Amino acid sequence: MVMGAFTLSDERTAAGRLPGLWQGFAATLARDCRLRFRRRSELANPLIFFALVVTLFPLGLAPDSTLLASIAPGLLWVSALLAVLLSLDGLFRDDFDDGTLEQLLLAPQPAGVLVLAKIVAHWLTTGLPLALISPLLAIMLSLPGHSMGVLMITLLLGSATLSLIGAIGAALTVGLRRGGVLLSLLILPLYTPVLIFGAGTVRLAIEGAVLTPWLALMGAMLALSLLAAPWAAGAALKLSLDG
Amino acid sequence: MWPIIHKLGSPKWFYTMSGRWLPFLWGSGALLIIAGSVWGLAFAPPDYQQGDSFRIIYVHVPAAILAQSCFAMMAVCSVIFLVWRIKLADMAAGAAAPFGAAMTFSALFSGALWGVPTWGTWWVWDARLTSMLLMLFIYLGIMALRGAFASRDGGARAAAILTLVGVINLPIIKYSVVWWNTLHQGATFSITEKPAMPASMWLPLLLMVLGFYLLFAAVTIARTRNEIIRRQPSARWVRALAQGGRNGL
Amino acid sequence: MAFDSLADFWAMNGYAVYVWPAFAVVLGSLVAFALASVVEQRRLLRHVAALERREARRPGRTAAADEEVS
Amino acid sequence: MQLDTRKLGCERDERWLFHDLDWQIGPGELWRVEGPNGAGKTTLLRILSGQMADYTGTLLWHGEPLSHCRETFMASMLYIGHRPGVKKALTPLENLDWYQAMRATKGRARTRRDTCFQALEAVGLAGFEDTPVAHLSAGQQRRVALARLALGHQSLWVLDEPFTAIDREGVRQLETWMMTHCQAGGSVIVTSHHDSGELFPSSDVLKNLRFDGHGGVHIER
Repeated sequence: MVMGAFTLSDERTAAGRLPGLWQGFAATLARDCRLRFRRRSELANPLIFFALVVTLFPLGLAPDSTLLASIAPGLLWVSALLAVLLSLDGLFRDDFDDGTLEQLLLAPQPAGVLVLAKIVAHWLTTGLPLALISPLLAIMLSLPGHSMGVLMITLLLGSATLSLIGAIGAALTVGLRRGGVLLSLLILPLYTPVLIFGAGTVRLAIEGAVLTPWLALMGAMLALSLLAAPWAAGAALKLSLDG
Repeated sequence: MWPIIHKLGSPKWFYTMSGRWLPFLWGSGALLIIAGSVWGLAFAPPDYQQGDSFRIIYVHVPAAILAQSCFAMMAVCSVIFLVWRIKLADMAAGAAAPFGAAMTFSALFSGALWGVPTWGTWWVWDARLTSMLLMLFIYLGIMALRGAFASRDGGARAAAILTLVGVINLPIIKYSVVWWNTLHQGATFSITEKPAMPASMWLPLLLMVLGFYLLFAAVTIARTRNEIIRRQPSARWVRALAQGGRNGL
Repeated sequence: MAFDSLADFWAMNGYAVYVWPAFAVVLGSLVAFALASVVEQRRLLRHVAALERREARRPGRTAAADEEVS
Repeated sequence: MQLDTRKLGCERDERWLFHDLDWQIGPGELWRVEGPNGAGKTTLLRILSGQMADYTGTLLWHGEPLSHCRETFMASMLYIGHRPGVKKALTPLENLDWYQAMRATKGRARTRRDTCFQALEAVGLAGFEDTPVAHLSAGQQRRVALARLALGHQSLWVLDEPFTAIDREGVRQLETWMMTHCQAGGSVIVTSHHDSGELFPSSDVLKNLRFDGHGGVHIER
């Protein structure tokens, strides 16, 4: 029996050697990735959704490759954005339902750091694969070959920003029974700058313009949301648990 | 600092004080708007290019300015509420939101009406109009989020957080939309950037903007007062208020 | 006066269909907010008065209700 | 003194759940919070466990305001709420290891795992360490949550209705753990809707904090 095995001296010295930030971050990241890989079928859902939406557009327009090529950047970006949005509702909901979210916020580490770990896990399992398969779908839309790399880079940078901003919305709506639709209403207006710069940069790449400033701008948006979003999402999660 | 904040944050004190200001705000706001409208509609000279259709400016511009000011005011209230937990700030933010949304819609509607004679179409994806449209969606999101919570305190804090996220995002949205607009070489005609308006044109506009601000203050205060009564119908002073009719406070 | 007659004023040189609805919607929404808030206040105060009357008839009033919350 | 409340009050939607609560939870004390549903028991426990900042008054941990020592407080406080806090798709070991990783002081993953193994053994889950929680029985799932008590490095336990969904024997065992914990100098705050006589029948250490359901809170030592 090990009950009550702690000693009071433990507690006093504990201040000197509290659990590390990195240890908590890594454990949460590993746990979330493991959970997502346990449910492999769900892992593929955003990718299938992405591919499906991209398939629908030519069917709704015309099989004209010049037309498709001209709208491909925006089309791919909008589809990827919707795929990320679709996966956001589950970001905190399972944890909220089974109470692990409560335990996460009770950890000694600042909530923002652990929330960031969850967001990184979300990006690794949605944004990253979306960016990786995007060239495949871009070929189907006859996007010029030389802009494929830029498409992937913008999606890599942009989807991380989308995950971060989306986490705020997911955290605000996690306590609501029908939060899914509301989540889109809250988040989509905030997504517009990412969409505009993401798709715009790909367009400029097709035209052969200088891209560094626009990629730097996307990096700046990522940095800003990296600073603010985990903190805001942590505050939102606290209030969702109170409600 | 602290006693002052708490005195300002006391609903009873606010109710009493604002009661004295309110008639003045209603009166002067209405007066300025009536004067500005008559001046702008009947006496200001027509624009040499746009003719009399330019008179829409006298409602379009004040509505657009108010839409943005209202958001700024809500953001300040949200900070006060989140940091100092003063509920009055939340009540004011909640009272202002529908007004801000209405002003945003008004600006869009009058902008669309103005668009027909100037651009020949109801809607153009002009940078101003587009960012205004996105701001309307953010307003609606804030209102919907507040309403979605079963607990009033939960909804209040959620709305405050979203307001702050929105206020950080609005300049970015605005900037990105402007960039997007130049990228696509769309309509570059902008409504309000006109060189050297004569005084007979901008004076009525000034009156209108001031009048709108005063009415905004009046509406927000009146709605906040209503919210106070709605939240604490059992407080002794509210009971006394209801007993004494409207002359008491 | 920028117009020659009242009819001219109403016609706005052909722009009446744009100018008047714009003014109607914007100023109308202002008036609607003003009226709604006044009507709402009266309704709320009547509601509170009714509440007071109803509770006065009931013998055991809760003490907690009288506490003020800031 | 471990936890100390000074004029603690909480107001929800214009209603005071409690106010001006002065309460000391010292080492070795076992406190039971009782009262009718909706009186504010859970809210009080959420405040005491540092989850809710929406209160008036002050909360002291070893004489220091809670907001100044959040990290140390969280590292030495254990909370079990209504929801189990256990991931069904993970194994008991993975669940506990994640929990431990965030709270245990820096150390090698191996020693962390050993602690988790011991804790699972203590709650009678030896042999089930690597079975996904979803495949365990309801009682065993509850034990995964309770295994946190056996990790043994937190001095303050805040337990909200820990006796629900466990059998009579489990209740007795849990009672024993709590009392052992108090004897070792720890403190326990617990809520339950069992009758006063039912729990801790042989104990005289139990103290009560009673909500009367009309906004009043009574401390019965």
